[in-house]
Amino acid sequence: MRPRSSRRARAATLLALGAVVATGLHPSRAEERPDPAADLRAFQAHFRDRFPQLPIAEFANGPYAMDAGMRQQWEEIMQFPPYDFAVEEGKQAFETPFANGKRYADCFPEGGTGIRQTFPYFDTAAGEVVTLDLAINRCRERNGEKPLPYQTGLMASITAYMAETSRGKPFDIRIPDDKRALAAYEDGKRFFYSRRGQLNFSCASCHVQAAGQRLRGDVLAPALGILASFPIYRSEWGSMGTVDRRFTSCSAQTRSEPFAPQDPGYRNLEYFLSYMSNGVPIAGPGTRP
Amino acid sequence: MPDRHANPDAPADPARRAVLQLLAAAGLIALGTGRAAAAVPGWPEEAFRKTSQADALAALYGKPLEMSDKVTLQVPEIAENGAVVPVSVGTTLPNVTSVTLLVPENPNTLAASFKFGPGVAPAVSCRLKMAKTSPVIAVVESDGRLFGVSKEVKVTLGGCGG
Amino acid sequence: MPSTIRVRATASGERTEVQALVQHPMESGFVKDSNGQTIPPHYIEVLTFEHDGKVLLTAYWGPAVSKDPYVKFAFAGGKKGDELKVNWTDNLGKSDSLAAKIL
Amino acid sequence: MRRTWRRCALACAGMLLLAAGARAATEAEAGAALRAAEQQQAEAARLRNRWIPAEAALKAAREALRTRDYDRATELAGRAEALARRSVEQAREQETAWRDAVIR
Repeated sequence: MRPRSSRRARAATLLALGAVVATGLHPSRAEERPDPAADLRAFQAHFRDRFPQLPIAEFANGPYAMDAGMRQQWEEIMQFPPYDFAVEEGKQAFETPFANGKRYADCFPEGGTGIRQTFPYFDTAAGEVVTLDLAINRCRERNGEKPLPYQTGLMASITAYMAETSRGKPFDIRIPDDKRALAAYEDGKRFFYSRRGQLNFSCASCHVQAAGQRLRGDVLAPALGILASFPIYRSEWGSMGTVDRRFTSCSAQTRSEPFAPQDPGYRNLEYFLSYMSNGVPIAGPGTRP
Repeated sequence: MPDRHANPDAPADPARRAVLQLLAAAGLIALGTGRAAAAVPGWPEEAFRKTSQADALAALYGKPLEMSDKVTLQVPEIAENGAVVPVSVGTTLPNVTSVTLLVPENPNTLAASFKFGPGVAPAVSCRLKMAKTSPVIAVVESDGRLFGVSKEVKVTLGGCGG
Repeated sequence: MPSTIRVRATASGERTEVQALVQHPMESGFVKDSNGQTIPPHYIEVLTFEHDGKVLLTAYWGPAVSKDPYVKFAFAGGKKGDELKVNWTDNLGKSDSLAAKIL
Repeated sequence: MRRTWRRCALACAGMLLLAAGARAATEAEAGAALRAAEQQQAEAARLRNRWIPAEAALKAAREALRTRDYDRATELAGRAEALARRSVEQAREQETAWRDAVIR
């Protein structure tokens, strides 16, 4: 395994070197001004062209929109989805007051119902991207509660419940006209397209170039709409997982040391990916193989 | 009421790990000498221990199996994940008293067996684990005789997609 | 604490369709944890559904049934509002039960 | 079975060679190799692009040094350094190369 992968990495390194030379010939590219709206149009047009028969809402269903055999198994599983327990636990936690008598509902607009599609957002006061998961923990801390671990457990259950109240609402991510917001967006975009780890893969290698194809036993989900079903119950995990859990495992699969959950790098990536999916309706919580 | 299931992803605390280790040791002994704890009454312990289809069926029913196109088995051609393979069995045969599912390539062949009371439609669905590519065999007991059908399910290495 | 059992039983005409999901690890005893320790087998052995004092379905399960197991079947004779009793017992002697209404 | 034998034979031959000719690494050499690897890995960390196998080799090298297995520590540190170096190269290339992958 090792010699093969290092050979692959070396070959890729050579390729990447070639790319550096190529970029050198177009210095203008490196200094482009971020234009999220233009990026979004190109991104969605790419997937529309690749999968012309697929309505945009279907992109929320990832591999199940790509493969008939997988879709059938999914439909069987959705007859009684394994995330039901998490939604129930999340609803209960969401409705239970904190020790100080306040609730999650007090921390969010609309009492926290039907708002999943607006996360992450750029907090212009703090100058940073705020994901739903981060907002939940900040809500807890403001009310004297300990923050929850980010990858699974109660955090997944609460976000599962909040996603369920937002089903069908299209992603509605905004990028304010703020230099820091644009920088965060651009940082997420850079991460998405950068090759990382010993296997020399970027997010785009799997979820743009190879979207819809089989990689070992799995069908790769297209990047468009990929976060619309989160959090997810993955058969492979046998439990629920948040966006952080997915990013962490993606990093590890390319043999790149994952960032800590809610690292600004991951938050910016989520910001970019969610913005690219504007218009894809929330379908979370979801199930995945 | 059982304990809330511990999260497998969370690091076990030392006390819990010690208990797990103790249980693991007990489990190893149980593997060698038979089960440490008594099975739930009625649970076909011997059949569940068998590693071949013929032995499991012999322990469970003690009668021969014939293949029949009157038994329908719905399984995926390629399992999206070996941990969760949806399986549905149905039949047009009369007086069905039980349905049994076998996965010959699993460490223990017998996966599940369902006993039907009167008035229950002769069909059942559940989700099974499959260690690797294997036939899935559905056996229907009808009028005291055994009828079966077999279908292969491919289990590929997962761990990347989603 | 919420129940480990979720049941959906719906009557339409003569036929009542039952679906159940149980929260249970269904450990096979063949899996190792992150410390390399074998996770001991822990699985439901028997699951029963009762209606009107009669056992409808008895499931005998082993380690090859998936985590958080699911089962679906149908029977004749159930009416909306009837009670359906579900009970499971695992290899460690734990158990749980639930009485659900047919919808 | 046959592969196991072959591997065993190779290992034996290797040990003989070591015993006959190769000089064992000293503590100072192992320490130097480890510092070189740590330096590369620190640069990878600064570029936020550490590789899992580099980190694993580094950890194993530290452990070998602690148990005074200097040959092993030197070898592992060398491997860690090479991997960390490639991760640094990758990060520097990607600083500009990623733009070519952007959907336009």
